[in-house]
Amino acid sequence: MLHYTIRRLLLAIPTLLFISLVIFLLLDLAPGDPMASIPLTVPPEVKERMREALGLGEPVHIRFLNWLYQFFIVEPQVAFDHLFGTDFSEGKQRIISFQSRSPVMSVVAERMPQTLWVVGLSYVFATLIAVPIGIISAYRQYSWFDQLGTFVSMIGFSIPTFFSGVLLIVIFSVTLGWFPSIYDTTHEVTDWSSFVFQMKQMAMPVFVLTLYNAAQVSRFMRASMLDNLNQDYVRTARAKGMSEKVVVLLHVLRNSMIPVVTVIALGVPSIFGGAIITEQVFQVNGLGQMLITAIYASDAPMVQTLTFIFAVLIVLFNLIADILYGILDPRIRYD
Amino acid sequence: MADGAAPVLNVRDLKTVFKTRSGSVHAVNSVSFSLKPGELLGVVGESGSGKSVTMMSLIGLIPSPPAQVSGAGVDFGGTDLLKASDDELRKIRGARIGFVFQDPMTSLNPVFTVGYQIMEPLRKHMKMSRAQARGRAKELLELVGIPDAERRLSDFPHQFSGGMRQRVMIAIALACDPEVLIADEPTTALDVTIQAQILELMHELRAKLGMAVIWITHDLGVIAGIADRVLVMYGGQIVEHAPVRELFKHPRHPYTRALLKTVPSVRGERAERLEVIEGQPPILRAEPSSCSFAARCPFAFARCLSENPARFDVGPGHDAACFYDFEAGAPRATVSAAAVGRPEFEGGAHAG
Amino acid sequence: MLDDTKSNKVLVEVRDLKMHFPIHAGVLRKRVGEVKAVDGISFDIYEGETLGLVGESGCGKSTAGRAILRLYDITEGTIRIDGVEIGHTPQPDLRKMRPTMQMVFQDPQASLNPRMSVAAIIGEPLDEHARLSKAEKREKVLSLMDAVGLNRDFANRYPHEFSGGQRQRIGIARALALNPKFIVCDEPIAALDVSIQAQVVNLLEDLQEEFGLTYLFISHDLSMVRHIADRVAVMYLGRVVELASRETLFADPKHPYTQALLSAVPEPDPWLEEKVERILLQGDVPSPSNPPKGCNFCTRCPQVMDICREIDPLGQEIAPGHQVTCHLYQTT
Amino acid sequence: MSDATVTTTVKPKAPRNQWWDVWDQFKTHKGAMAGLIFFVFIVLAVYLGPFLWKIDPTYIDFRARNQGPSLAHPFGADQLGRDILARMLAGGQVSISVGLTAMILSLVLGTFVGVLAGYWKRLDGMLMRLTDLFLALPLLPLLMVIIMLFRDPLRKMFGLEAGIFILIVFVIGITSWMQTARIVRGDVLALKEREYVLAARSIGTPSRRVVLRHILPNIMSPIMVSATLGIANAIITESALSFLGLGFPPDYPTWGRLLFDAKDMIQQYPERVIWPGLAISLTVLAVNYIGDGLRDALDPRIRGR
Amino acid sequence: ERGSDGHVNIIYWQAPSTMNPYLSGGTKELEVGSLVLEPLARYDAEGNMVPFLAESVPTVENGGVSEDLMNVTWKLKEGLLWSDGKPLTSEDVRFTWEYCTSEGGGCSQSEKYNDVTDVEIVDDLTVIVHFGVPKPFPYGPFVGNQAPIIQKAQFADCTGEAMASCTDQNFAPIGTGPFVVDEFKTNDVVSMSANPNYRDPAKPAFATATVKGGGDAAAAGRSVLETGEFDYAWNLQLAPDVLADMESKGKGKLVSAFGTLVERIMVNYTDPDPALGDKRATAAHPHPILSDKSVRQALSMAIDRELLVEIGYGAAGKVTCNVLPAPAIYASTANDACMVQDIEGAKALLEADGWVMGSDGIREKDGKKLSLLFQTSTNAVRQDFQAIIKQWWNEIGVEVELRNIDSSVFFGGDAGSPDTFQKFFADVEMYANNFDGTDPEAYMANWECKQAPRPETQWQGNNMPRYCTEEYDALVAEMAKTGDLEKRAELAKTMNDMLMQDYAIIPLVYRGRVSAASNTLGGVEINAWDSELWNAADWYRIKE
Ligand SMILES: Nc1ncnc2c1ncn2[C@@H]1O[C@H](COP(=O)(O)OP(=O)(O)OP(=O)(O)O)[C@@H](O)[C@H]1O
Ligand SMILES: Nc1ncnc2c1ncn2[C@@H]1O[C@H](COP(=O)(O)OP(=O)(O)OP(=O)(O)O)[C@@H](O)[C@H]1O
Ligand SMILES: [Mg+2]
Ligand SMILES: [Mg+2]
Ligand code: NI
Repeated sequence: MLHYTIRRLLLAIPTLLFISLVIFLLLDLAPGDPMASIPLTVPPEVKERMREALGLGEPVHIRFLNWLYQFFIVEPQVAFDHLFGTDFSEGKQRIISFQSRSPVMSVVAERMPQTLWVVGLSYVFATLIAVPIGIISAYRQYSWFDQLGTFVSMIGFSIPTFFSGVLLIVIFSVTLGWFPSIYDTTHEVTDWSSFVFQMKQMAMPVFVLTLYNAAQVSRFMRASMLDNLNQDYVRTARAKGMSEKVVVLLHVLRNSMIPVVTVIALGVPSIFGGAIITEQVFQVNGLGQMLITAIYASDAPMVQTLTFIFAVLIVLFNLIADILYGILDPRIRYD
Repeated sequence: MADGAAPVLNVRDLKTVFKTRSGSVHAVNSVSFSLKPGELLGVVGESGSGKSVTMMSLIGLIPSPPAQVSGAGVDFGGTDLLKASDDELRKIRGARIGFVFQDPMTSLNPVFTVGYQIMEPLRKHMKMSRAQARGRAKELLELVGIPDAERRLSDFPHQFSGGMRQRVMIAIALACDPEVLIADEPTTALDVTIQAQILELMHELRAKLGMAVIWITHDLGVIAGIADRVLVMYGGQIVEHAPVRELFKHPRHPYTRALLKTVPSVRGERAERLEVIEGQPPILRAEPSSCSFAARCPFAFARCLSENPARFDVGPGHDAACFYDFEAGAPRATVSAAAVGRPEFEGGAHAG
Repeated sequence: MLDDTKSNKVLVEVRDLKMHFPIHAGVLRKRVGEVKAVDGISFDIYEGETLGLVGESGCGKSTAGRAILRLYDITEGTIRIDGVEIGHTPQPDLRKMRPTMQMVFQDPQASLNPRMSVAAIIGEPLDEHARLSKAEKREKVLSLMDAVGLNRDFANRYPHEFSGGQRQRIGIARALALNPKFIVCDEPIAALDVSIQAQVVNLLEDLQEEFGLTYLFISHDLSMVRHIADRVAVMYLGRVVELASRETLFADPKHPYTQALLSAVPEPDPWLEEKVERILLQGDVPSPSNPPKGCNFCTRCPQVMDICREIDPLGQEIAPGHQVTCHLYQTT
Repeated sequence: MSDATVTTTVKPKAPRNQWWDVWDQFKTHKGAMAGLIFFVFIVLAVYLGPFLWKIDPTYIDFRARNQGPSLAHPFGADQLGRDILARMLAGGQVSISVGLTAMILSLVLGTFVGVLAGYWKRLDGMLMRLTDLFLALPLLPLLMVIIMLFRDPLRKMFGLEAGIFILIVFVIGITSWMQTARIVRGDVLALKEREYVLAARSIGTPSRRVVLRHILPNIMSPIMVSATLGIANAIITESALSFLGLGFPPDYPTWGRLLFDAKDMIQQYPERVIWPGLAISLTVLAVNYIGDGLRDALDPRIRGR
Repeated sequence: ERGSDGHVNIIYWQAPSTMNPYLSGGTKELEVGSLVLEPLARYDAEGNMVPFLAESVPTVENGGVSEDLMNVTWKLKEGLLWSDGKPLTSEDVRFTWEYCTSEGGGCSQSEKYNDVTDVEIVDDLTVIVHFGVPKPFPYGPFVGNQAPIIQKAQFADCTGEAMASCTDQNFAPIGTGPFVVDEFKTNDVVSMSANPNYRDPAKPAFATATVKGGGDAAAAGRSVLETGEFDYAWNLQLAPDVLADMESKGKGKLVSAFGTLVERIMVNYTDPDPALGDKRATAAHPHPILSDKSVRQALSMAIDRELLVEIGYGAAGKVTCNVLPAPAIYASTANDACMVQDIEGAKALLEADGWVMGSDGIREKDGKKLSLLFQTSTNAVRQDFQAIIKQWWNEIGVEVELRNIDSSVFFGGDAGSPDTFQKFFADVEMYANNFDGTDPEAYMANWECKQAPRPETQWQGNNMPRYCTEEYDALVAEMAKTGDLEKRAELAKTMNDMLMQDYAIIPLVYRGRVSAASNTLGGVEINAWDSELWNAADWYRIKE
């Protein structure tokens, strides 16, 4: 297993380098200009000078190598300095966003909390809801509960969040006034009432995302449970006199979770990628919103760095999913 | 051994019907038999004849729906298993009746260690502590002949060979010293050399623990070596019942006779050509109104097609559900003999 | 089966066949060892005869069968079928050899594509190798179904609609479609019910008689092998330990493993059964990736000698047509 | 299924077209039939509807602006006075054609990659890394690049609408195949070890035909699931594309676009959101049930029951 | 009293990415920055200049501007303090100029300091700005929200290439305005509190303020007008009926103001045919159809501007026939005929010019079809306009294909993209433009010949129609030399009329800004000439 992990990690390096190159070239090729949001009243020469100040005058390969250096050498040094108070990164150029002229990584760090709170929590909820729903749907296959589950998850898939989100706002914020329509990212939880407020402002975005994710996970859970409920070892467990609860929730569930856990693990990178549309609708302004504004603003360093981090997570969680599979299922042995 | 003692298990008129989308399947039809303490009852019959369903029905292991189990009663030590609540059944399963399933490859849960799976019934039924259960599990593994038991407790099923897994299954079934062990084709998936080991083990254990065993198989060779009495099933019914030697010597049902002929042997005479039973087994769409073997039976006559034969006494402890009297070499007289569902058959020489 | 179908012409000649599956491990997936599934076996099969191949599960019977048909790329050795050496022919070139050699598989359910109708399954080899019109093809398929005793009306059915015996007939019809000379039957009856086993075995015998087929009959059911085979090879851990004619082998097994194997077969006769002397083997089969030093069987052999743990015995002909690989009979 | 059912009635001799069996089985699936009827209804409505309901979907009638449902405009009129019924019909044509073709393209692509990766071990690592790459690529810039590079050439070759149609279908297809590829690969890995694949090889069937004949038909079920999800995805993505100006011209109605345009007026004119929303959801639901039914019907093991 | 009114909540649906107006010229950054940084003088809501940090606005009359128009003297108010307590001095003013013009910094407002040769420090409170050429309108440097004063002490190390890496400074500049930045989350939210050293001890009334960003205009409007979560929402470009409906909820009101922004259609004088390769859309090939003036005129005549205003902007739009609609002294009335739609007239005009109706309803002349590609940026109102205009043009026999392009591409200067508005690879395109402050000189110079984007200039330049006449160029040159306001107005009007009567530009709507303020927010005075938040110091909470 260790060998396997090391081998996969080593293999990941060229893969990721290649991915980063492709992303870089893609962004370079993409139309769009970081100066697009500058008013038309600013003359073109000035814009040209601004562009040069961003380093866009350099040839592509220099910019790419520069980015690689900054991402793999400078940024880790900065993080190290930050942790241990050293000063290795002194005077070195970090990756700077075109839009805000601030280091990309510090923006990422700033956005992390709300992304994790909203997108991450909804993912956790989705999993927590989807698993029991999947279990019940499978255990009572073709019952009304199961049928309803199918229907709701199909609806969950097919209605875009830009629509369901707005609908929720209109109902719960405008008409009923229960929840705020705009997420306050500066809010800090200090006491009970601020906690209640935090819950309120999270309610709608978390709900929308939970519905969407839960729909998928519950489908997988159901299928996997159905596969396992008919296995011979279930009968063995019953023959041992185990109660139904133990049989379903211990024996069957543990086996059914193997594929589902990998599905869940593979979905984790998307948390960090943010839920772009939902974040926008509720103004959560997490990583997803940042990515989309960066794309619209042609903020190449930001997009490059974010998508690369995302790629790292994808590769990493693919690996984690595979390893988890091996750990959860003792039959699978890598090497 | 134990002749005349009160039976530990007495099954009367057991029926199991599967309600499926395309109609019902009458898998078990009025099966009655009894099991005495310490004896080994062999059950043979073609694939699909209802052997497994019968045994699983009696202790409520058949999923319902689609199955519906009914009957006059399954008496186990004073409890009627058919009327028992789920909780009562759970107290009996694993504790007083052990079950070994056909396929050792899939009957163990792949994600739990073997030790855990053996300890599970111990902790539940015998309320043992973890340490006690572990000690007992180790004993059990040693009992079924797995070397280095202590270490192997923490192995997973896939780390065992097929024969060892089947031994683990047996260890689980034996964990709580059951009164009855039901073994559903426990050696079918195994090699002959391993099968021989397990049969040997069974012999020793029965001598040591003195429990009653129901042994399902379709291998007549195994039956010959191990059973005291034999039930032959066909089409969801018991078509013949006899002490083992009696059965081999005087098979009184055409199916049994055909079955005995089809099996080649490594030691006896080598037949130039194997006997076959022509035709197909019946589809059990409804309760049988005729002899289910009639379509394939060389002795069949008109009555066979209009009436389902009851089990006629044909000898001491020997009965067969056939209208043809092989002793006489002619169809039976119209008197229908012993009613189906007789509680008790006497006799039963044993081969051990 | 009639003895006169036998001839002295060797149809299949296997020499020193080795099939090792590599095991890779480590960070760089280096090859660290191999599963010696088949480790140097040699035998001949005469035209029109049936060679039985028996042995414990996992001893390499299936691998041997598949390797002979070149479903694997073999590690070493030569295979000559009908005079053509195919041991190292590349796969695409083998295609035109395929009609001569066919296979019947162990599990009739698993070896039939559940989504193809019977006609399509039996017709597949014809699609691949014969140029027939639609009508000709259909006629051929139907006649094959007749040959294996399947009702013509079943042509449009799907495998799951058949009983195990019937499914195995489909598999046999598929193997027969191209008029092969040599068929490897890889445990064709293991998955079947006893009463159906007999049907299939009879069918195989009838077909052998009718078409002059040659079989390699792999099985671990010794009683069936005794019934069908002319000669029998016993395998243990990738090696052939004994090879003899049926009568010799069953009457007078020489190798301790053969003896144990035969004694373990249960007897469907309580009186005989009581008299059988069982040789109970202890322990499990060693792993083929790490076979013991010396004789493969030395770890379980009841008659093990010191030499067995040191030196690998060679195959020897102790009587005409009776080969044994055991130090007990080593004469040199 | 056990041996027991074998001696049921013997079927008529004439070799009946297999598709009739499929259809017979399909008919027994209630959800699938309902889905099919609805889907056929929608398709007929959007393709034949414009012949009956002759209002031009882009015709602006200022007097009808923001009108509610009336005889002249059964679904009402939008903020420019265009007839919503006509727009729904025209939009449906685009959405359904785009949804179907893009879904098919993505399925074909995903299945192709998945089969290659699963069946040929040598290609596996490379193709799966490619899949990772596509998963990681930022979609929007990718779309912009594709559209920038290919819009004009395609337009020239196929004309305005066909060109953009091809482009959109291509774009959606190329960015949504990864999921299918992974699922298919997993299944192929398992399937290729099946004995019937070995049997086919022993006959001498070349790999290409082994894949076509034995592997593909047996991965129908995951493909069907991907198909239903794919169609929803394609309809929604198309709307996002045209909203970004990357798709059809702005006056060209599609369901997704109608939904998007109307979402700001959800309070004032809720019906304008409901129509396209309902149309998309019901179509997806219908396709889902059809997929379910088809999967069952194509599986002879279930068909026999 | 300062800080007595608690908290004010402002929403900018386009979130500010920095607080330093010299690093981003975007409206959102400039406006939010104006809460902290202040210039010497600003424009008020009427477009008049009012002194902020300066004692008074220097003019020729009061001697602040030299007669030769070459230098301007500014005097700072006395006793001004930065929010950190340091005094504001002429050093800071001079530094601001140095900062923006330092080499390699890419200052986005450097054009404001064009022709400044020196900023001379006379004493602590007096500076003289020297120009290299006579400046008839010398209010570029240090005036308006694009050119506020920054603190030398804070930014001293941030000039030139270091400009970008001074993140802390850029995110929390020390200023003289009513608020101080407490926390800046880029593209998300700015938290501010009252400046303790603000010059008016009673202001600002609010103790704290947040500016939230993100989402879209509809959500922003909703949060002020419908749920009342926010006090002020900026730039609500939404359909008029949606806005009206929101306003009717009674939580807030819409406020609007008109600057110089005109939504217009640019007519391409050059041929955008892709077959022309790199001569595409350059003066080398005149446009096959649109070179014909009667076609351009017919296109303009077919448009009902009144209706466009009603559908797209409501109270935030006015019909206009000029590309230079304001200030009042520059507004021409010579072209008002366009106010009324004249479809029949347009048809007749085309007919007369030989464009005959083909069988497919499209006019033709000499085998050329009257068929146009009409592009604009992606934006709901623009797409509605496209659809409507298409219909009108269809009526007069013009075939129209529509295309919308994402604004980051359309307005970006990426020379690699074919879809920028400068490249103009289409026949007509629609967008809005305005000019800074109140002086139109630079704006009107946009349509000089040399301003035409072409490959040699990397497609930069503001003359999208590629309009090119000697007369026009001469007028531009003349205006650069004229100091007298009356004469300047005359020249500007002439130029405007020339463009209009050549139909090089088809003006559609004179657009105002619309924002929404909560009913409880007092003191809001929306300003189209400067930052909308220009008087945030005067805002207060209305108590019920
Ligand atoms: N869940 C079920 N639904 C419908 N029919 C069933 C079900 N389970 C079993 N049957 C049917 O019940 C009959 C008896 O099955 P059973 O498994 O008892 O046979 P068996 O004698 O144990 O055969 P084998 O030797 O193959 O194990 C068969 O015809 C089978 O098809
Ligand atoms: N593709 C493979 N890769 C690695 N090892 C293999 C492979 N195929 C078979 N083996 C190993 O080779 C050995 C022989 O296998 P084989 O299937 O030939 O046995 P067998 O005699 O046919 O057994 P059975 O009676 O169970 O069918 C086994 O240990 C098996 O694990
Ligand atoms: Mg069974
Ligand atoms: Mg095998
Ligand atoms: Ni006894």
